[in-house]
Amino acid sequence: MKLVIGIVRPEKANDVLEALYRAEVRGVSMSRVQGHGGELDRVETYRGTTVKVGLEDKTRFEIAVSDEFVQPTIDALCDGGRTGEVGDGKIFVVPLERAVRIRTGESDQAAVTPVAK
Amino acid sequence: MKLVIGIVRPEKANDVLEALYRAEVRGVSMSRVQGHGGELDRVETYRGTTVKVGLEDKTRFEIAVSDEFVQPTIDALCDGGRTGEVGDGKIFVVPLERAVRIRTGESDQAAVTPVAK
Amino acid sequence: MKLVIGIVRPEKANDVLEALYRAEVRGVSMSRVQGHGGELDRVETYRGTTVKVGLEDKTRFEIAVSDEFVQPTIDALCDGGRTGEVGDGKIFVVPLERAVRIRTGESDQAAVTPVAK
Amino acid sequence: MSALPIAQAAAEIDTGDTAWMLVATALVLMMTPALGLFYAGLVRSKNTLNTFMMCVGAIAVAGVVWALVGYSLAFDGDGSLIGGLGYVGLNDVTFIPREGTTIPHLLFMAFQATFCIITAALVSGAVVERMRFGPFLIFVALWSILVYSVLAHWSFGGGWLAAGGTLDFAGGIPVEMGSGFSALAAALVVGARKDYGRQALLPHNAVYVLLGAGLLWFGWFGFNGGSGFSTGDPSVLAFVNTLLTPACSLVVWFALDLIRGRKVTAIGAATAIIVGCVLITPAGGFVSPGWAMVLGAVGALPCYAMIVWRPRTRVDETLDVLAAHGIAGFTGILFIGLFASLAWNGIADGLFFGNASQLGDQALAALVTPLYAFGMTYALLRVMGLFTSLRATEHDEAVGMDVVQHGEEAYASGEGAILVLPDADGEVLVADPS
Amino acid sequence: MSALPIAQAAAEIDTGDTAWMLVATALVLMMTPALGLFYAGLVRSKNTLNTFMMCVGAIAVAGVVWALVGYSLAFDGDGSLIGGLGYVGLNDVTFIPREGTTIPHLLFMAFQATFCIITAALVSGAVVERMRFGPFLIFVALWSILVYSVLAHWSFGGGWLAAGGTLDFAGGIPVEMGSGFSALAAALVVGARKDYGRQALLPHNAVYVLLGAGLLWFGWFGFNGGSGFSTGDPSVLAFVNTLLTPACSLVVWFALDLIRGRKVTAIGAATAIIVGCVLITPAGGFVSPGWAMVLGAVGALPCYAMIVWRPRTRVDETLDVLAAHGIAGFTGILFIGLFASLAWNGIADGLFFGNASQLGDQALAALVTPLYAFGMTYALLRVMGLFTSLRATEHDEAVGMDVVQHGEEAYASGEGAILVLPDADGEVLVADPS
Amino acid sequence: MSALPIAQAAAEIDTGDTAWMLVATALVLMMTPALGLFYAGLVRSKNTLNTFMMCVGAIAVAGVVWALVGYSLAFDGDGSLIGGLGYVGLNDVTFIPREGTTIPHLLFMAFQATFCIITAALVSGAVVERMRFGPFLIFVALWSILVYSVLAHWSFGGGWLAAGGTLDFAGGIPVEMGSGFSALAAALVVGARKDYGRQALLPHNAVYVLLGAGLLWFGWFGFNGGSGFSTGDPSVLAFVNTLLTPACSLVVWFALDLIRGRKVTAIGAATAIIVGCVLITPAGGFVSPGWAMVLGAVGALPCYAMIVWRPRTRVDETLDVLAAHGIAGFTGILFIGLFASLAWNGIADGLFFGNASQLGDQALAALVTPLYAFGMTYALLRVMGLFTSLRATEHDEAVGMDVVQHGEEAYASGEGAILVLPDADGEVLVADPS
Ligand SMILES: Nc1ncnc2c1ncn2[C@@H]1O[C@H](COP(=O)(O)OP(=O)(O)O)[C@@H](O)[C@H]1O
Ligand SMILES: Nc1ncnc2c1ncn2[C@@H]1O[C@H](COP(=O)(O)OP(=O)(O)O)[C@@H](O)[C@H]1O
Ligand SMILES: Nc1ncnc2c1ncn2[C@@H]1O[C@H](COP(=O)(O)OP(=O)(O)O)[C@@H](O)[C@H]1O
Repeated sequence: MKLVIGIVRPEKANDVLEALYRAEVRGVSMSRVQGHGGELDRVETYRGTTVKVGLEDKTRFEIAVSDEFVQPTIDALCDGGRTGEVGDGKIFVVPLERAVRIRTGESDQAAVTPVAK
Repeated sequence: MKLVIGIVRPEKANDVLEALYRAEVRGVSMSRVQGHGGELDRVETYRGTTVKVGLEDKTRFEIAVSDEFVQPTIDALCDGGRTGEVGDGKIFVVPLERAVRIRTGESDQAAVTPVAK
Repeated sequence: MKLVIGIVRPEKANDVLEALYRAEVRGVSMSRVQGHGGELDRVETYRGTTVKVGLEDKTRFEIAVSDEFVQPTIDALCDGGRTGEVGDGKIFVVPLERAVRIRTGESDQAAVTPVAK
Repeated sequence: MSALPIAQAAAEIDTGDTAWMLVATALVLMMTPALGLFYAGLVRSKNTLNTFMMCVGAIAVAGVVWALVGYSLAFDGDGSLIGGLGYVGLNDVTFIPREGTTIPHLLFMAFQATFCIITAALVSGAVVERMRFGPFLIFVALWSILVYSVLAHWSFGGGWLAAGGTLDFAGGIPVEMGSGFSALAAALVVGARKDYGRQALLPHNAVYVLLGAGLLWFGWFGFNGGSGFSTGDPSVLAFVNTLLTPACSLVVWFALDLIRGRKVTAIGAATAIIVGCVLITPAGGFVSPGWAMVLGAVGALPCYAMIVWRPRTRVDETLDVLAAHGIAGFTGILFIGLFASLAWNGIADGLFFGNASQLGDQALAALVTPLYAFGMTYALLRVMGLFTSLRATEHDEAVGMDVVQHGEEAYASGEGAILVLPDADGEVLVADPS
Repeated sequence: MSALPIAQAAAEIDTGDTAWMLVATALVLMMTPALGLFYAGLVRSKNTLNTFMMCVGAIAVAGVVWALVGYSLAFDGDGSLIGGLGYVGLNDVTFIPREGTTIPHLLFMAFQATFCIITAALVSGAVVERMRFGPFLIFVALWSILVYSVLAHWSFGGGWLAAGGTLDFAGGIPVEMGSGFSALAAALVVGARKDYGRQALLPHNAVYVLLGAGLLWFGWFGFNGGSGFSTGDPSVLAFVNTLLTPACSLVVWFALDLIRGRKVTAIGAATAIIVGCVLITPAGGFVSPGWAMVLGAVGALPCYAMIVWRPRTRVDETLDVLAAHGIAGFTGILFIGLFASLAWNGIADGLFFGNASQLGDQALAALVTPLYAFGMTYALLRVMGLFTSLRATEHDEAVGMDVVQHGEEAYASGEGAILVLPDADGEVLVADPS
Repeated sequence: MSALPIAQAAAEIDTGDTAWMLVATALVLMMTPALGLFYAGLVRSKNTLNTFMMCVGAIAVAGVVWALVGYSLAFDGDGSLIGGLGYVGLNDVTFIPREGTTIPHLLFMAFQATFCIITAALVSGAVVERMRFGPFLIFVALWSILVYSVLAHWSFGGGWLAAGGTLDFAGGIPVEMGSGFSALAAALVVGARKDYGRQALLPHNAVYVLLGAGLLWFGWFGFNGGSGFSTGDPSVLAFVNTLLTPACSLVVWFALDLIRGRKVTAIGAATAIIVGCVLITPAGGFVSPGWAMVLGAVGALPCYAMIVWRPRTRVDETLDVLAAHGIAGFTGILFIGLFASLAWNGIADGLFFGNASQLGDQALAALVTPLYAFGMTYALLRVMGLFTSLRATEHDEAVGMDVVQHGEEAYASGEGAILVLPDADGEVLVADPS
């Protein structure tokens, strides 16, 4: 099992969800993050104070999947999240040793393999 | 050492904190996430616009623990977070290679083993 | 490759960003979390209701780096985040199996090695 | 609806008094959305809209009911227990001033309408975060007749209390005690929130609370200052006291907060403003500015005590309407009996100035009103409870009343929301984002 | 600017009427920031400031243009199509009351200015989240002259509609229909938001919407109640109807929401308040309170239908100005022709009371105004489009108008923001945090 | 407190003037919570409540102190430097109008009280995010006597400036220059925030700022329009100018923003509204509408320059009270000396109309007021600093003033909050959630 972390543009979040849905990846957790990458800083002014802001709002997906679902998940994130401009984001794959479904206590595959739902 | 990630219902967050406290798990970080799982979508209407919302608010716990504390932590998350209805959430265990306490720079066990505090 | 997770004080976030910048670590994602650690609880009162609050606002950094950048990244987090008082936070290093740049689809080093940008 | 010739009406009307009453009426209507903001800030974010909507619902329902029957029952004729039906459907409510007033009757009716509206809205504070919206609207309709109109008739409409000499300048009886003790009954019948007493249920936006209190105070100048129905001395006295009394309540509240928790709290300050305004509501036009300041200082004590004590009980009278309105109104009504001054109000002295009987008249109202408001509200909700469930299920309460009762979120991000597109024939297709 | 001797002016002025009109003017000006709040809550957070700023921009631009030329074109002389230039630059606008009024001319001008301002601000609702700020300001300047001043002259300033007998108490023609149908044109010319119809674009803060609606209602008492320019009976009637009509609209809206989605919505309630206030705007001083309540109930139906139907079309008239103002104003104007009552307004009866011709006069205005407002606005924006691009790029739209157009965030956290320190000579150094 | 027979008082009172002054007083009181909202939006979220509470604290403390002594020192008798003690404790402040006014004396006192309150609140802008709450309350009490009452006496209460012919319609001297230059002193004594100049400290909610500015403008109509204490021509002129001047300031501010940063900013627009209102405060009743527009346009320049320049210095006068009030008030006071017009104000011409001496009188006030306000405030805070520390520790500043000073969060989620249950005996048990 892997934990797939995807960071995408907020305006693409719904497209990603749609793509994941099509890939039959059901369980997903997402949150708001701010990211700094290759994008240019923007300048903001508040009265006499001028600031350079190097952070962009991004949406972070956290998706636990069984191994065979890693690639489909990555593809879904790419398809749904790509605009082709700097700032599209990144995907990170981390090993997942155990997964537990709190409701039932059942472990591992049972807790993440989408088909099991 | 492991990094235990737990996703629970917001209204259960305090119960989970209490359970972790009882299990003598001290260090915890939590954040707000939105999750999609087995729950049914809900419908919302804003003037002429009707939408299906497939995301539920959840609270995400991130807890670094030494190996012997993995099970107690999982148990605490289950006990505190369970309601028995779909949507209770998931627990993910990820391998943790290193932990550092910023204040002192001390590493690993010292930084996570609760007893050490 | 590793995924470095750093949890620091919000008021130190900008210092950390600065330190990471100096260490030539470019890609970063950060988010707001609430943490419980060794700090003392504070008491808050709302009309007749008195509560003990055991959570402090923290800022969470998530940084994917190639192996040789792990130590510089940790150092940057420590330098930028340290005040010496309880509550400075923690750093966690998790193995990273794969990294993908959504814009181009290119994988691994190419997606994280800062110099590559 | 017949209207007498315009000219004739104009005769007795004073443009200055009318100008002020127009403003006062608008100010009091504004108080209800302000109350919605105040209440919305005090609840958890998942119940924000439902809480605000209870106030909006009160404007809609109580407003219409008042025009149709409430006003007539409260202000038609001087029956001792209840008014007549002569003004039902605003019949005969025209431009011709009521006896003894110098403003169009229609405006008088509108001014009184805003009182009925906000009083009904106040009661919602006792049942937020759990009472179902539909039953609440029905409750407002019935309550505004069974409780408000009756108490308004007793104290304002020539009913037995007014006839008996009880003084109530701007509504200590129908508005403040009426809402406060009804709130207690409502809290008891509807029951506590499922997490009450075991979890911390905190105000989600204290800025709403502070701004709401500020706007309420602003509106209260119309509420108290308009209750003389003119720009005359009593109105001016009540108006100025509405500035002085809350200022003193604030200072004392600061002190009490410091003594209790070593910190002055913002929610406390907002509460103190309300308490001060309520304290002076009944007494505004009857006591001197000096005594009004004393009232603000001394009257804050029982309210503060109640607010600290109530949460230790099993009674989830959620937003402390009893303490801030019931107890404060009670205190203000009695204060008149003690310190009313003929030199200032031209009507009667209080015990302190040698007129003991006035205290008796005030005590009578302070005794009867809570009993009636509590009893009638308790009965009304119990009966309603026989026909429908008054509160949401535990599950719905956990999810939050905004989503469950209104199908909306107060702070929607749109993330994860899929657009549902009904085509022309109303058949539903899901948008394909691509 | 010459001013006649003070004394002479004072003669005809009534202090009560002046007091009320001072308040009414302040109330109507307050409506524009309130509208900014209302609109800001209805858009996504990344466009919050831009949306609010369109209203602030309207105050600035329309306010100045009105004083310089707009007022003169609308209210100088009784030319049938447009006013004269006698009041340009406020020349001859002094303390001496206008014919038939009892307040200083200067105050009359200011009261009318606030109408022009909010009308221009209303139109922004059709183009928020995508129209560039600069072009919008230019649009406001030209629109306030080409559309507002003209319609105001027709209906208020002695133009052909007024002369022809069309009744419009507080601006159903220039304000409500004027803004509503101009909004439709603006939406068509500027075009839909890039994600319109394929993504869920939700209100980011419904509390702003509810509070904004509450403050708008509060201000509307000055808007309608002040349109008699006195404290006289018509003003009082319009004022009281401004309480009754929206209350009825709310009740009906609740019912419609229940029928449609089995839930009463908060955004819907806020909308109902606006719709109710708009419905009574033209009719306020002409229909009895009873008929005003009927208008509130019945008039809500077409507006509700339009709000449900419009999003199914390709027309991204974003905040439904057409439904809430255009259709409601249209309905109110016609309602006068049906139920105006001489007994209440002292001027004319409607069809229902035996005067069919009045309905004709009203229908004429209800026909011509939409055509003029739509046509002129459409042409104006098309022409502007030849010189500058009216809307932001897709990329900018995605980033959000606040950052792109104003270089600010509505809710800045300061995280990741590096201070740029210009030294004395203005040369720029980046702060070194250490 | 003795009160003369009601009847006698009534004689000289005008109901229209009284109606307007009742409203004006309520409007000005409302300005202080509005200022709290405006200021709260400009600070970081962790200091939201503390910032708002400084305004609430000013209402409480300055309000009470004013009634007890401040009013007497400012308005009793015409001593040249300071008033008498005849009105201490509101003694002899009754319904009988003051010489030359047509409203109850009590109302006059209340109107003036709201001025003292908001002026004290304004000063807080210089020390937010770091000054301790307790010392601030003490500061307000002393400052309102030592600075405000004195300046108010000089300019309004028959003191030497007024006697000498200096014109100040609504408070350019005590309110605007008084607060602005006191703010500078306060910022210098209290010192800069620890992160000032090295980190980006941004406004956490610009919607609060815009809404606050809108409500402040709304209130300012009462502030300026009420300063004639009647509905007379000067009041109407000041009222209308309060619409025209800020509109022009906005337009110019837009232009300056565009020139400087190629973007029109929302915070800038909110600031421009305040600046425009301040500019016209002293001159409102003295200059023609045309010149008022010029004042709005030209007067914006020095304020804008100051706001851009100040942050480059070491002086952390956090919310730019000096620029928005001190400099703007200074400009307005001098403008009277240049463009006051007898034809409009019936009192005096300015230099431009041939009366050079008026400019002298104005210049004198513009010179002395800043010196007195700055000097006295500086001394007061220095002395206070000997007895208590004026500011929070670095650690507390980092944590945030809301939690440290008030034990509350502005936006509490309740997560991680454990309920503390005091049982009947007040002994504390921690709730066991299960
Ligand atoms: N090494 C990294 N670690 C964590 N997050 C990253 C990393 N690199 C990029 N990100 C996230 O991805 C977002 C987009 O990355 P960026 O480099 O700007 O675009 P692109 O991948 O198209 O070059 C950043 O805003 C940041 O949130
Ligand atoms: N595979 C997954 N990856 C990440 N988060 C998940 C995953 N599955 C579930 N979750 C999180 O857990 C929450 C509850 O899961 P759900 O499947 O709805 O309930 P249950 O576990 O009781 O079946 C979801 O809202 C989501 O936040
Ligand atoms: N074991 C842990 N797992 C996850 N987060 C932790 C852990 N320990 C500490 N933290 C995070 O670090 C923050 C500071 O830790 P704390 O122990 O209070 O300070 P210090 O590291 O200086 O002793 C906490 O608020 C929490 O957010």
